[in-house]
Amino acid sequence: MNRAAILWRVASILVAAGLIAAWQLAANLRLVSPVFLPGPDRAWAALVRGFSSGDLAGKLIGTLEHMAYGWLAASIAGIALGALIGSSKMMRAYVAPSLEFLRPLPVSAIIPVAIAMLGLTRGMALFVIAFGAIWPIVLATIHGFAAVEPRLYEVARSLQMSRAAIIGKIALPSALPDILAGMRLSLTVALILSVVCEILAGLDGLGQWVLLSARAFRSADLFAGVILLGATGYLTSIAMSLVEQRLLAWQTAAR
Amino acid sequence: MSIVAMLDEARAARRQKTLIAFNAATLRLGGKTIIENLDLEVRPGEFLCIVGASGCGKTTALRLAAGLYRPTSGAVTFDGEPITEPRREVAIVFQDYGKALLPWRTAAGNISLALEASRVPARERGARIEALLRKVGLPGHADKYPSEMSGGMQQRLQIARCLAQEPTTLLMDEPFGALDAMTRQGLQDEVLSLTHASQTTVIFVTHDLDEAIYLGDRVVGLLPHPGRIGIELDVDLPRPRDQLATREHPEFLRLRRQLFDFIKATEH
Amino acid sequence: MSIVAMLDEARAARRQKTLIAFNAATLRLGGKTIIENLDLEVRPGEFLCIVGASGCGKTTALRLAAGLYRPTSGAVTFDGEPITEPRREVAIVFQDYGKALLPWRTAAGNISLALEASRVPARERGARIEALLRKVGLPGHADKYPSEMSGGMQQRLQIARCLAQEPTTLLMDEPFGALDAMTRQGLQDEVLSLTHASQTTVIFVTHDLDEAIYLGDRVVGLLPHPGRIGIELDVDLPRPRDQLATREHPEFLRLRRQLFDFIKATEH
Amino acid sequence: QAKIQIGCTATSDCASAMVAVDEGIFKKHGLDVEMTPIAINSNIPAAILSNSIQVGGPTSTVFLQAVDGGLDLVAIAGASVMNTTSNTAIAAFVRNGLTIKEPKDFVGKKVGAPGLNAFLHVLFVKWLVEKGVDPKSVNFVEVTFPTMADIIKSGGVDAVLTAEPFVTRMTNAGLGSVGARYGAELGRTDPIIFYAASRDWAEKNAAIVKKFREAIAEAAPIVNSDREKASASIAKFTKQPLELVKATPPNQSEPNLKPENLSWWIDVMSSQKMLQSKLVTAKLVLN
Amino acid sequence: MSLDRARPLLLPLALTLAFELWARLTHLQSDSLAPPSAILAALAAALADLSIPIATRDTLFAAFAGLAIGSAIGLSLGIAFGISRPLDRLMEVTVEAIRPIPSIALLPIALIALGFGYRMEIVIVAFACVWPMLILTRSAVRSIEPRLMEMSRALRLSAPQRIAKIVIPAALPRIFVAFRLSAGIALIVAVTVEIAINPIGLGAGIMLAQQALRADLMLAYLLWIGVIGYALNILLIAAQRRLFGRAALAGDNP
Ligand SMILES: Nc1ncnc2c1ncn2[C@@H]1O[C@H](COP(=O)(O)OP(=O)(O)OP(=O)(O)O)[C@@H](O)[C@H]1O
Ligand SMILES: Nc1ncnc2c1ncn2[C@@H]1O[C@H](COP(=O)(O)OP(=O)(O)OP(=O)(O)O)[C@@H](O)[C@H]1O
Ligand SMILES: [Mg+2]
Ligand SMILES: [Mg+2]
Repeated sequence: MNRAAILWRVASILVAAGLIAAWQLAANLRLVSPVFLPGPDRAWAALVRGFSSGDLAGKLIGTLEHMAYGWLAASIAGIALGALIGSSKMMRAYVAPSLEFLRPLPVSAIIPVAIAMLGLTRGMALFVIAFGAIWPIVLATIHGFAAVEPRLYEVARSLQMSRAAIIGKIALPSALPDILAGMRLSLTVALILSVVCEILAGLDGLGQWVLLSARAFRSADLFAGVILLGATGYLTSIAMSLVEQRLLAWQTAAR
Repeated sequence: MSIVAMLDEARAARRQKTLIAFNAATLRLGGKTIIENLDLEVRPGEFLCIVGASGCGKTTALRLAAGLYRPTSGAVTFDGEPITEPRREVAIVFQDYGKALLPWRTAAGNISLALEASRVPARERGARIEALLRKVGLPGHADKYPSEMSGGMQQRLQIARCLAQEPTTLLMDEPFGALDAMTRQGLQDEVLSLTHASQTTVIFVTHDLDEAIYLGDRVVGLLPHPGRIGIELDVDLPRPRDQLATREHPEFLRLRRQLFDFIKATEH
Repeated sequence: MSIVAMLDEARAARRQKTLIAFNAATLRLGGKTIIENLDLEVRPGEFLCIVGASGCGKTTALRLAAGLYRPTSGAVTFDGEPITEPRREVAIVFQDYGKALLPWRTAAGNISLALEASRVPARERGARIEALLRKVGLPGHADKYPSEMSGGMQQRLQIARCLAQEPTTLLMDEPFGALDAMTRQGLQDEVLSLTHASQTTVIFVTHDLDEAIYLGDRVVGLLPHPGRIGIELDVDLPRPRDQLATREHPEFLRLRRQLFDFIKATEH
Repeated sequence: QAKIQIGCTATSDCASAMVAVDEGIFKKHGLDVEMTPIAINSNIPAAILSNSIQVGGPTSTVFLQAVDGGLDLVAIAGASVMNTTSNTAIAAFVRNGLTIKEPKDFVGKKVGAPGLNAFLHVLFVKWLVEKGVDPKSVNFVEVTFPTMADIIKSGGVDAVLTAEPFVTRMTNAGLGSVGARYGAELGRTDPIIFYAASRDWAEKNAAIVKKFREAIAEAAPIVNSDREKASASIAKFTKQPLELVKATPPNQSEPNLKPENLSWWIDVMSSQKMLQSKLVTAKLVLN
Repeated sequence: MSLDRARPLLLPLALTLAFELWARLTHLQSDSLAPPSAILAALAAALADLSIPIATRDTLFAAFAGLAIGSAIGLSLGIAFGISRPLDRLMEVTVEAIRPIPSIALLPIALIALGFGYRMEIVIVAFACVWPMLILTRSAVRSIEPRLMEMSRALRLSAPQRIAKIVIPAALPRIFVAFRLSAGIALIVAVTVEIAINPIGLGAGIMLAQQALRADLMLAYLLWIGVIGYALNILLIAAQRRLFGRAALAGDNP
């Protein structure tokens, strides 16, 4: 089992390596101007340079922090909101429509308003990140609640379980696969929005690095940032997978 | 004696006599009348069995008694009050056992759910779960997920969860349908002795006529399209029942034949 | 005669004799041995019944024969070849009928699925679906969704879908478990006449000993922990079987007693 | 009629082209011009390279960084240059409760610039350096023009680098005061924005470039002399309210661009480590 | 009845009123906030002079085209990954590493490769829409009742049949959730691309309004985007009901 997992991971990395080779080839053949698309070799060199002489590490940590806090806030608020709406007719009638109105608002247009209301603070940035990252979780939770096997709700009713107990013991665990998939999505959304916020609201982080590199037409530096984002995405997804494996062990038992 | 007091007394007397009552209960679902004008009274402590052809409305009647459906007209009352919601002292064993278990909880966890609902402290649960699992013949399977259990094991697990509820009334929908003869007989006797000891009221749906007669104080046969009562037999067999003696009792055989003829007649 | 030809002939002869063969089949799941060293041969056209206590491994054995599990060691072969995947000519009736139906299709749609799988043209389907529904006693229920059907009706619907497959081999896992006595007897005879007419091979899991003897050419009793063969009885009862005459046949009663004793002994 | 698209940001710097469109000057010279609004100045080089626009108006900093990064762009005509009016319009605006008396008072302060490493920021850093203040001791963040007032009011930053009409608006709203007129103190006359194209296009379409230059040369004096006309064209193109546009004089248009006009920028940017290669001014401007 | 219909409006109305009051009382002065009355006036004006309707057409065209392409790709990949464990594992690194790349960082490249206009916007919207579709479809396919998959094996359904008759209907409610999510994202990304680069559509309108210091107009655009998203969602849910009827019954109500 364990050895197989490692082998699969290696194979998966080989596939990614193949794609990187294709990228190198595209760069070598100059399919796109090297000013905009550097080869992986140059991007890697820029990455190493960024870590050794620049403050890329600091920027990375900044972005990771924004992502983590924003995502946590989005997860907690998203699950709570989704659970409320999913389990209450009242919330569905009064609150859900307003949310549907907020959902399509682009973060880049929200930021000026958020700045006006909350100031140019970290709190504002986290609010904006959470605002953008909350939707996959909210929708997935609402759906998960709606898709619970009706027989289980009947079991809960016949046990006269309290509403909180029904949510905590029946609906949430049953919706967990949906919620985790939503959280997985919103994790990357949070990462992307951290970068966007750093670009638009001038916070310190990879977003600034990417922005300044793009502005200065230093594409190798820009791709160094992109590589870091990719690596972050991959590592967080491994963490997500581990959590999923633990929490959804019963699902694998069913197979 | 005032009139009010007299009425009160009369009500108390009636209450003594019936726990669950169907009064001209009718249920329409999806444009069809599933149950029509059902009149049925279940006395406290009684063991009532319901039989009938497949699709005649046994499950539906049970769900009415459980409060999972509300009658379209007429009434279903528990202890004199209309049933609007399931009650904690009433436990239900569902026919589709596979769907009524929490797939993300182990066998122990599924039983624990009922204990949690009645606020049994955590440290007492372990022992009670173990006792219940033993009672239904599943000792040592506490850590299995439902998906790792056989059909019969899942069915027994559901029964264990209902017993954990310590109900005063048990509604059982073909609870032994997936069990082999021996396991089934064991559980029949288990249920009989449990309910007898605690004076539990039981409505028991089954398609096994022998089982209905063996267990019941009374057997009701439903007619289909729409569901209504077609036959009602009092079972005058001595208690405690015995798997060999009871089943050979002439009264048993007589009742069996009577029911058999009834069911046969209802078949199209 | 060359050696190759001789071998070929020998193989052909063997094939004649066995359709499905378990050769020392062992299956481990979740760290436990569920089936151990099972040796069993099913001849073409044979009606084999499997009985055993709840949780002894009947379903698992059937799933091995279906190709839904692969043995951890040993082999399960169909027509001489190892089974790696379910085959189209083999139909399976699952024990948990509620889960094996498509909830978004009506009864007719669920049967249609099997017809679509074997590419029956659309205009022929209607008539065949209707015939099949009548066969399992569900005429007029074509437009119902599984969630609007009773347990027994769902079970019969699943059987209808399997018959629609026109299989040469039928694997049935407690297919009549949710049916009342009359409906069940009707379906027993239906299955018997169908399989007899088309020389279908059947492996039939049941917990009802009478049913096993009534239907089977042979009855195998499994022992639990791990699942293996405990008893094997040839049923020498005249065919066609008859619900009254066969069940009163002395041989029937003898076999019944024998099986009963076996099951009783396996209970812990 | 040769068709070209000109991309500019919503400022008054490209006023000469806007006037040339409105007054039919381009048409007179046989050019069919379409003006494309560009959101962010640093997008202009990419837009030129993709041929979405043939001529764009990048700021000196954007242009030089792009060329430094390897994009083969050339300047083909001047658009706007700094002069006394535009220089006095530039200011570091300080929030209430803070007084800045001299340059070194900026040390340790949080200063918002509308674009890091962009025009106002580079100038400010240059000014700090000239006044003997280490720019690293100032904490710069990016603050866009529309959010400046809110951020200054909330105290999110200590000062913003801004220009008219924002200085007047914020002063009138009582949000703070001007801390330094660093534009005026620098007193430069170097180009702010000029028209640029890809070298490839410019060389292949020499005739069009020539007509373009003639048209711009004809329109520029109108911008500088006829504020009515200029404001109308600017308001039309940027969709800004006419009163707002009128309130601030447009930057001075200067159609002539000499290679040596860029050398000051190259020096400043090199000293701020914004350029990595050595740029040859002669190659930057099409002759 | 009429009260029932008004319920969804209650909360936004209350908030709007509160905001208007607050703006009046504090004599709001900001370049990025404006009182609701001013916003509504600006919206009415922009609707009347057709600038919003035209911009809406441009944005929606790009958003829908990108959504269609992106979700088709995401759906097929999601189904493939959900069904085939090996494929999923092989592509894991690639997918998870590409997913977090913010398209905003690659805008200059997209601009240079595709130029201004619909093409660039559609490509970027499609890129963004692939992921929610892929992730949610994959998880939906994985949580299909295993017995149904076994049944489809037993019936020997061909792979396309299995996908069309079992996998998609069973996963449909969840796929629809993913699609609704993607639709929102498509709108967001389209507008973002327009704000950042592309001089067409609602985003460009926001951009210009912002630069013109017309906070009222900027917020009017924002309000309008919200209205579009809201309408889109209602439309999708209605379509879900109509098209799939019972199959999508497990879906959530608006
Ligand atoms: N939700 C529903 N909508 C419409 N019809 C329904 C619904 N539920 C049940 N029925 C119909 O009601 C009738 C009785 O169903 P019920 O489940 O009560 O039968 P049953 O007696 O329990 O049968 P079985 O022994 O097969 O379980 C059936 O004909 C069924 O089709
Ligand atoms: N996926 C699994 N993982 C682990 N153990 C399993 C799994 N499936 C079945 N088992 C175990 O295998 C044994 C046999 O199960 P099986 O379903 O074959 O029983 P059965 O004979 O069909 O019983 P029943 O009559 O109750 O349906 C049981 O003890 C069960 O707990
Ligand atoms: Mg039933
Ligand atoms: Mg079984």
